[in-house]
Amino acid sequence: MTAALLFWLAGSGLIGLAVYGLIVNPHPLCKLLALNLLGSGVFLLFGVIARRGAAAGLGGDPVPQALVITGIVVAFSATAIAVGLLLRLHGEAGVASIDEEDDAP
Amino acid sequence: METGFDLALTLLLLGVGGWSILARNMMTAVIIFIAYGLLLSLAWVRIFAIDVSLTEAAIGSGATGMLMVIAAHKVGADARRVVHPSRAIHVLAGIVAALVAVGIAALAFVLPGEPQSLAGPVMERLGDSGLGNPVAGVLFVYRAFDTLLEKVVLLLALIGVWSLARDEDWGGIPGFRLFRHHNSVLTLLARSLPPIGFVFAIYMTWAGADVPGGAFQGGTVLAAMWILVMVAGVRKVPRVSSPLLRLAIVAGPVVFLAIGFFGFVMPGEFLAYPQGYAKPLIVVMEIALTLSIGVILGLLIAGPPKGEDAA
Amino acid sequence: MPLEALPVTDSTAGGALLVLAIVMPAVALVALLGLGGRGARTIVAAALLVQLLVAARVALLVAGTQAPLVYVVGGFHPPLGITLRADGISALMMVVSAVILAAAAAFAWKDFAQPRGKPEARLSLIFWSALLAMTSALNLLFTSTDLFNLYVGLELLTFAAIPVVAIKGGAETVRAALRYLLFAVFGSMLYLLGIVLIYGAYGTLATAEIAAHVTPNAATLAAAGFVTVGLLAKTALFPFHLWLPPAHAGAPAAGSAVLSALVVKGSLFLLMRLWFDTFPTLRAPDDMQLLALLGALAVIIGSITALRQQRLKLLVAYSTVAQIGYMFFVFTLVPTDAGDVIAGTAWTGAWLQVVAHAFAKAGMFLAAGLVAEILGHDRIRELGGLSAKAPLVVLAFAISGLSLMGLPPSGGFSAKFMLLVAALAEGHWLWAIVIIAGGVLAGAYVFGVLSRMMAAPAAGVELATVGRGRQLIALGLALVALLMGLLPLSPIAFLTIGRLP
Amino acid sequence: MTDFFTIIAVSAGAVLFLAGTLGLLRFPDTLTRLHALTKVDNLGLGLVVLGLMPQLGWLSAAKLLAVWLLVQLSGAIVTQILGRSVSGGEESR
Repeated sequence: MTAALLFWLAGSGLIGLAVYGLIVNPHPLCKLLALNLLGSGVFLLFGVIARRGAAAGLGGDPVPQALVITGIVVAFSATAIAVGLLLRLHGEAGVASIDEEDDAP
Repeated sequence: METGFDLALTLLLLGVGGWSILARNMMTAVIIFIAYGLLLSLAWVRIFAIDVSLTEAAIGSGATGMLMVIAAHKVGADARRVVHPSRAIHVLAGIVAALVAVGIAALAFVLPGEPQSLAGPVMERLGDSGLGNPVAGVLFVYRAFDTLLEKVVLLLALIGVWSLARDEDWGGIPGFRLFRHHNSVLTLLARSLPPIGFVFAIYMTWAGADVPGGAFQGGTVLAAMWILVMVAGVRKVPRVSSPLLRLAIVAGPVVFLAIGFFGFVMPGEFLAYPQGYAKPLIVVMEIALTLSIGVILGLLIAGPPKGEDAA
Repeated sequence: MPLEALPVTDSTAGGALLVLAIVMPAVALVALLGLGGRGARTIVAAALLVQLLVAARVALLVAGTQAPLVYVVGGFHPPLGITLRADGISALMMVVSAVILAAAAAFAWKDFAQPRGKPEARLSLIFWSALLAMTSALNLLFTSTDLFNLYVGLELLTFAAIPVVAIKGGAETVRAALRYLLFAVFGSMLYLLGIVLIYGAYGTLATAEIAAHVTPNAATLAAAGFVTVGLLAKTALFPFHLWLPPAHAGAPAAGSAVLSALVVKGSLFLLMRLWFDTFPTLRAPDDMQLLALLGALAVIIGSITALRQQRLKLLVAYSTVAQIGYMFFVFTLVPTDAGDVIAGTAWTGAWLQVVAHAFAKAGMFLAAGLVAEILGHDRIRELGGLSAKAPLVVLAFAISGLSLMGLPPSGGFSAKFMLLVAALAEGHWLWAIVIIAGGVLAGAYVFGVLSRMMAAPAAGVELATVGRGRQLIALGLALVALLMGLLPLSPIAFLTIGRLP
Repeated sequence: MTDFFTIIAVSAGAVLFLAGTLGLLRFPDTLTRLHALTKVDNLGLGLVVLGLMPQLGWLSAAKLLAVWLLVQLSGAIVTQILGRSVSGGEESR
């Protein structure tokens, strides 16, 4: 089960890297990339849980594996909407930035 | 030997993942992210999740990567124009990130020693459905409700992207044309590859009932073929209001819902399959879903409809 | 070691209604997309009517049998399958959301019409699709008992809310929508991380099974923490509130109404469900004090920021930030050994606050939308002349404001009074002071706006006329919040039907 | 005997991949990098596929061969497009 432990560490490290990226990268596209990295780290942890549950002649528990597939699709949907918003914002404002701006006239 | 490989893969994943976070140039970051996705799908193979590996390669790396390349191409230069945080914030972020990573890593050692698993119960009743792939069993039999709702999520993502069209452009042609590329070699590829891709997509869907694969992986291949054809300009891009396009979008969800409701009639539960008909119904459903997923993915990547004459 | 199995719960009579509540809006959504704008509003009207009937039937059945409705989807019992279950609070929220969605749809009826004889309009398709998806997602969140299924529901709700925020276009709203989305995705990833840990520890995602076996070990506590922070980000509790005001203020009025009244309650409902029904034994008083503290800060900071706003819609949105704060007192005021009168009072008070705020805020946002339409802007300094031109709008705003302030008789008063009684009875002086202070601050911003509305119009200002029907809808919602004040100030038994003891 | 063949062929393929990657990293401009990458990697993949084929049944072997052919096709075309866009060829913009 060393593979499982190693990939658990990989998943944890990826989540940490994503958190770092979310904090220090101000551009929304960078944040989106970091969120995707965060998601992939979480999915990988779920995969390790599945691997730990190998039984009944299977290499892994199929339930978490199936859930990860659904999760990947949902994450992709979020990315698609975010990229759409990003490009529209770039078109409207000339620069895609989500920094606080004074809304008051 | 195998541990060495896993260790190398772990380090590579962390290194490449970190690189994509730290890269100064946005296009570089995105391209590294795609490579990261491919490495990740290798890791999924190593933990015996072939279905996930295929999905990660197709959606997580491929389709997501394509979206991000488009975004980086358009807004890549913005990075220099936004305010970057100070050095102190970087140090603080590093500390927070390290704490999070170590904390989650430590949880590996406090999870209950005896692993929990539903593998047994899944296999026990998988025979009833006639499916051979337990992951397909979870997705289309036990938790079909999740999968049905996930299709609604996908439709909504399309609504979300389309909502960003300008009113005057509505009903027009999705933005494929913006990256149209006239090139004789590309045209050759766009004429020769799609038949192979189409057969392959159907095969992946069909085989998904018994071995790794399924509607999503097949749908992604279909989407790739469609995008290729559109970008090469071999076929006309349909308008978003085209009835045929709309039919393709809703075909999968309609079949899924219809089969779900038929469950009320026979055998009496929503999303239950009549005895002995589970596998044929699921295959029919998956083929319809492959078409819809392919079209929706293609449209999501193409972006909202653009004006008639903006070339 | 596999967990010992719980006794199997089968579908109850009428359980199929729960599936219908979730799936029928999806059917309507597919029809809307497939038919390309033909008969869009007819489809929506039919779907929302069905929704009202289904929700009413569910509530009557729950009240009649004094037991929850259950539906085992596909006949596959947990842990393999997904079970839907409607107890008292689910039924209540289903009815509330069906009513408010229907009212919002009626309000938006003309604005989002499909122009006759023209090709499908963007506004119409997008708005109605999003509204239908919201209906489906809310019902899913109110009834599902599977943590991953609930994750899909959360995402569905977010993806339905984003187009409503962004529908007007323009840099401001698109930026607000993007921020909202990034926050929401971050929140769902944390939620998912929590679920991963829970599955690792218990091998199931069914809330009842988890509740039966939950132990306060490190993995479970970490999971509960991740899930909570994720949901707080989606609920916009302080300090995660910054995305909310521009997003809610940027949407069209009917959209703002459902976003503020219902969408933030989706993740809040889940949070309450988890802490009270899924891991009740993990509720350490100190941790819960932290949630209450964040709630208190939300009340104070949200209200003060609302006071300083110069635009009406932003003021109303900041008021949402503050009003959400009150709901978090429930986490400390209902002690672990629930069942006594005080706990029942706090529990009822919290749900009254959820419902009264839903109606009052929906009414207020619709009124604010009408104000913007009449004046052509929503600058608070220049609201003069409204009371003469559109007294019904001002009345709707005032009555909604009454409930937000917590003045009697109103649902907001009953809610805050019951929370206050519970706080005093349990010796939580600080929270009692915050509850009162929040009311005073709400009074300040509501009366500030009202006095401007009563002022004489500035010279040369042209006021547009708005239809009486829409004014009555805003007023109707506000009146519901007002009439809730007639409920007796004692625990309501319906809210405890089907809850674990 | 087949094992021996597999080891030799796959190792040779791996060495070629290594060389191609080195070329990608070390060569000065896009055209020379493409030159290094395509030629060597196509051959490298071919050797790996060739080495693995005797280990498998005919159906799997055919699938491997199909993978190689598809990579040939797409690689050739992508290289073409990249090359043209770099050298400012006939149809690129």
